Amino acid sequence: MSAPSKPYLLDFYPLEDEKQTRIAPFFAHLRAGRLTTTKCEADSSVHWPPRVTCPLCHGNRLVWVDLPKEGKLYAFSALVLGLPMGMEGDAGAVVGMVELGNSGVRIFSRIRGRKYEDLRVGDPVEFETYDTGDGRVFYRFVSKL
Amino acid sequence: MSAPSKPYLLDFYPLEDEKQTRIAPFFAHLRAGRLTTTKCEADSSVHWPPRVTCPLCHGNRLVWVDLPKEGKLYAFSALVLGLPMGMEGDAGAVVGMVELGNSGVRIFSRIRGRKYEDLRVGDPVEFETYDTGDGRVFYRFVSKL
Amino acid sequence: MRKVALVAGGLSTWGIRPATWGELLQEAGQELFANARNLDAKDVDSLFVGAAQPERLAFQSHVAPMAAELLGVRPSRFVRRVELACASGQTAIQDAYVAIASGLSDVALAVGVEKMNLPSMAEATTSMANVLDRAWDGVHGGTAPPFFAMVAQRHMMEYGTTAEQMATVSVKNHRFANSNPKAQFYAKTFAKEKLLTGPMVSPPLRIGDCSSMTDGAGAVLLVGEELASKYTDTPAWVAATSQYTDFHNLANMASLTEWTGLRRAAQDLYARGRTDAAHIPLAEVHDCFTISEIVEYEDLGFCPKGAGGKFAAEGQSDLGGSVVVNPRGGLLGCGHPLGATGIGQAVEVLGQFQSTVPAARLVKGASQALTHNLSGSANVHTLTLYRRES
Amino acid sequence: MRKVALVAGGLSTWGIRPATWGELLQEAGQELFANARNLDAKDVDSLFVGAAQPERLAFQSHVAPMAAELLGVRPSRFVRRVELACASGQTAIQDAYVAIASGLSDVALAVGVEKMNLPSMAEATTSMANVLDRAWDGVHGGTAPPFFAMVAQRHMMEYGTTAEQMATVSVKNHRFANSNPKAQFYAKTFAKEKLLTGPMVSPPLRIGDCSSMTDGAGAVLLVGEELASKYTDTPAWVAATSQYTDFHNLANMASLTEWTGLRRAAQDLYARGRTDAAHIPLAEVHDCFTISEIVEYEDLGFCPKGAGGKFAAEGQSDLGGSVVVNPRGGLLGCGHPLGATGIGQAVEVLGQFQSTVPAARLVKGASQALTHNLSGSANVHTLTLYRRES
Ligand SMILES: [Zn+2]
Ligand SMILES: [Zn+2]
Repeated sequence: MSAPSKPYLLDFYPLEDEKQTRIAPFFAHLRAGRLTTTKCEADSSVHWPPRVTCPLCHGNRLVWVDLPKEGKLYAFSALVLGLPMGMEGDAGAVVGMVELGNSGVRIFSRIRGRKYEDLRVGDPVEFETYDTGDGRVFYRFVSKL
Repeated sequence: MSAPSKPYLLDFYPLEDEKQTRIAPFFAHLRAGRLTTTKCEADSSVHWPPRVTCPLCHGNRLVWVDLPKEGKLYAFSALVLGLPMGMEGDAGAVVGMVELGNSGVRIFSRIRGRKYEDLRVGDPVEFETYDTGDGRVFYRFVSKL
Repeated sequence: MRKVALVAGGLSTWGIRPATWGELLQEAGQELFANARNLDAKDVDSLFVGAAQPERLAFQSHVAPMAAELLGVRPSRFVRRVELACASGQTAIQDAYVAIASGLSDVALAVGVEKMNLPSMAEATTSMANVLDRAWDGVHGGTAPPFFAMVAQRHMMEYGTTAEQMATVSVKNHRFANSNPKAQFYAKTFAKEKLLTGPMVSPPLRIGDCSSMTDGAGAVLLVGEELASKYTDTPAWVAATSQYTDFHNLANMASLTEWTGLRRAAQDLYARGRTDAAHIPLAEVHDCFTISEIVEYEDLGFCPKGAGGKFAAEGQSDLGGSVVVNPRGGLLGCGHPLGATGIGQAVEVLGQFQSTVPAARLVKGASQALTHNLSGSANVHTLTLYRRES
Repeated sequence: MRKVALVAGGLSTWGIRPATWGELLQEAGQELFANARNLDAKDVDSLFVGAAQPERLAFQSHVAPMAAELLGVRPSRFVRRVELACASGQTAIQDAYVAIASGLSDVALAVGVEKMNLPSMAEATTSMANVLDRAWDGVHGGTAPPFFAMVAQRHMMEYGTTAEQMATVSVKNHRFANSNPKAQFYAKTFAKEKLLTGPMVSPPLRIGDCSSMTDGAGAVLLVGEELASKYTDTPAWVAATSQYTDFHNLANMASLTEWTGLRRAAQDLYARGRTDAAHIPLAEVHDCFTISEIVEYEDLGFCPKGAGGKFAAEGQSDLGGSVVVNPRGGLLGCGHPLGATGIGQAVEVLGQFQSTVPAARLVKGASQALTHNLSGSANVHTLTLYRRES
C-alpha cells in the first residue's frame, strides 16, 4: 500500500498503512473519496488532523466523521522561489487555508486549477484526492471558479 | 574538489574545500599523504580533530603539525550487523582506536587489511588515504602484520 | 529569587560562511572569551546550546557535548541542547537564566549556532518544511514564506497594510545592518524602490521582505548577581521572561493576523517586569519577514491592532520614534541563523546598555529592552526583558 | 530552594509499534492524565519534550508545540524540546525540576518520545551515526555497538570480565521485563545459553548484549511541594540532580573502561543528596549494552573498579542483592526509545515508591533511588536522586 520511493527523512507524505499509523482509516477513506477526521463522542470536539486520543478530554471514544468537501479560500499564496527538494517542479503552485463549509474547520492545502493571480479570498474550492506517485493517496483542493 | 553524490544529510564525509570549511588544509595535506592536525603555539596543546581556535586558551595562533603515521591498535571491533545506509557493503569491516606513535593522540578509524578474528590489541597499523568515490579524500589505517 | 546578569557576548560573522557548524561556534566562543573580563573556562558550570536542526543541517546530533569540547568547557551542572526552531537561541538564554535563578548554577554559557547554507539549497529548504506540521501542512509546501505571505495577505485585506509600508521595515533594518560588521548585509544597501520590485518569493512577499538562509553563531555568559562585577561593570540584568504556545497545526490557529500567543506572552512579560509597552524604548523582535515585525508592533502593544504598517511608515520604530526596533539590523539585515538569532539579539541589548554599539544605532539612555522570537507559524512566542539597573 | 515532587506518570506500550511519533505521545499522555488525580490540562504551565532526533526519525522539528497540541495543554511559562541523545528524557525531567525549584513554574510536564522503527532500518542506523562526532568518528562506522564493543574488549582484557558475566545482566533485565507489560520484551524469555550463542552485532557484543531500536513514549508530571498532595498521596521527591561531560570526539576520551564523567557526576549527586553509593537500594541505569551496566556498577560506586562482572554474576544487582538495578527491565528488556527511556526510568521509581509494580520486581521499602543515563559515547552522564519522603 505505502511504498515510499525516497529516504523517509526526505519524504513529505505520511506513511499510510496500519503497520505505520493508528489513523490508517483516514487514508482508506481518502481512497474512497471521503475527507474524514476524528470526533470525540464524549465532548463533541472535532479534531484536525485526526487523533488517537482526544486532546480536550484525554479519552479515546473517537469516531470518524466526514468533513465538508466544499470550502472557501480564507487566505492563499504561491510557491514561487525556494521550493523544497522533491517539489522543484511545483514552482508557482498555489497553497491556501480552506474553510470547510460550516464545519468551523479551516485547513491548509495545495490548491489546483487556477493561478495565484486569478484567485481571490472567498473563492470556492472543492476537495479531491490524488495519487502521490508511489501508491499512496493524498488530498488537495481544486478551484471551482 | 568536493562533489557529494548523495543528500548532505546522508553523507558521512566532511565537506573538504575552502568554500565549506576553514580546515581545508587538512584535506590538502591528506592528498599529499600527510596526516596533520592543529597545534597551539601559545600553549603547545595538540588538538584532534583540527580546530580553528584553541579550546584550551581560546587563541588562534594555530599551526599545522604532522602526526605519526604508524600506530598500534588500542581497541577494536567490527561492523557485523546494523550497518548504516551507504555502508551496507562494509559488513565485517574492522574499526578501532589507534594510538599514534608516541604523540599521545589516539584516534578512531576504519582498519583495513585483516579480519577482526586475526587482530589483537597492540597490533601495528599504518596510515593510508583513499578516494571516497566522489573526488574527496579520507584516511584509514591498514594492518601491518 | 536570585538575580541573573548577562555579562558578556561574542558572535561569529554571519552570512554565507566558508565554515562548518563547529567552526562558527568556535569563532563565537573565541570572541566571548575575549570579551568576558576574568573569565576562566573552569568557571563555566553549565552550557545550553540553542540549535534548531543540526541533525539535518550539519548531520550532527548530541551537539551539546560537542559544543563543550569546541569551547573548551566541562559543564558540571547542566549541559544540553535546547530546540525551539527559530527561538532556540533565546530559549537557551532562558534556560541559563532559570538554572542560575534557582541557585543550581552559577556561571552558564548560552550559545546558538546554525549552518544553513548547504551544497543543496533545496535540501536545506526541505528541512525547513518540517517546522510546521510536516505530514499535514509541510507536505503541501507549507514553509515559512507562504505562511507569512498569507499573514500579509490577510493583514493587507483586513487593515489596509501596504507593500510600501512593509518595505519601510526592510529599509530600516537593512540600514541598521550597515552599522553592524557582523551582519550578513553589512556592506549592502537596499533602496525601497528596489525592494518593491524585487523577485517574488511567495506573493505578496518579495525577496526584500524575507530574511535569508544564514550561517552564524553566538555566545553569551550569564551569572548569578554576586558574580556579575567580576566579569563586567555593565551587565544586562534579566528582569523577566515569558513564553506562550497555543497551537501547532495551522488548522488550530485562531487568527492569522492577531497573534494571541504573542499578546498573552507580552502581557505576562510586562506584568512580571512591572512595566508596560509604553515604557519599552528598545526592542529586538523577530522580523523573519517584514509583515512579522508589523504584526509584532501591534501584539506587543506598541501600537493599536491594524496600525502596524502606519507605525513603521511614520518612523515610530526607527531612531527617534517611540520604540527603536531591531537596531542591530534584525533578521532581515543580519540574516537568520536559527539557533544564533536569539543570542545575537541579546548581544545587541548588552552592547546598547554598554554604549559600545556605533552611534548610528545607539538608543541613548535606554533603561530596559525586550527581545522577542516567534517560532514556526508564530505558534510559540518567547520574550525576555532586560534592564540596565538590577 | 523549593522542593519538587514527581507525582504521576504514563507510558505508551514500547516495541515495534504501528504508530507514529505523535500517536505514541498521545498514548502516554492519555495514561498520564488517567493516573494523575485531579489533573486539569489548564494546570500545566510548562512542557519539556525530550526527543533525540525527531527531525530525522519522524521528519518533524519544532516538536514542543506539536506535543502541546497533542496533549491538549497550552504552556504559559516554558515550552521547549530538550535534546541530549539517549539522555533526552531524563534531561527534560531535570529541566522541569529546575523550573519548579526556581519558583518560575508550578506544574510541569516532562515527556519523552522516539519513533525509531522506520521503513528502512539502515536509514535509522545512519541517524544513530551522528550521535558521535559524525565527520570524524561516525564516518568510519562509529555507532554505539562498535564503540561499546571496544569498551567490552578493554574491560575483558583489563579486568577479566567474561561474556558469561555480561549475559547475566541481560538475563536479569529480560527477566524483569517479563513483569512489565509496557516492555518491548514483556512476552519473550531469554536463556543465558542462547544469549551466549546469538548473532554477533559488533564483537564481542552479541544481539543479547544490545538494546533494541524501539518505538515508545512516556510522560511524567512534576509540581511544587505545596501542590503535591493534590495529585497523589505518594510522590517521588527529587532530592538532587547531577550531570557531567568531559569530551566528545573519541580521541579525547581518557579511558574506555573508567568513565570519569560518571564517577564525577555520581559523587556530585551523592554529595548534593547527602548520601552515598552504599545507601542506594534501587537504581535505574543505562544498560544500552550489557557492558554499560557493568561499568556503571563500578563508576557509580556499587562495587570496586573492575569487579562489575563479578558483581552481576553474584546477583548483587538483582533482587536480594546489595542494590536492585533496572527492575523495570532496563533498556535491554524494555527497549530504548531514546527520548522516552529516562521518562520510563522515572515512572518505575514512582511505581516502586507507590508499591504499584508487580511483586516480581518490587524493591520493598526502598527509601531512595537513582536514575542514570549516559549519552553518546558515555561522554555525558545524567543522574537524578529520588526520595520517598521529602
Ligand atoms: Zn474528548
Ligand atoms: Zn592554546
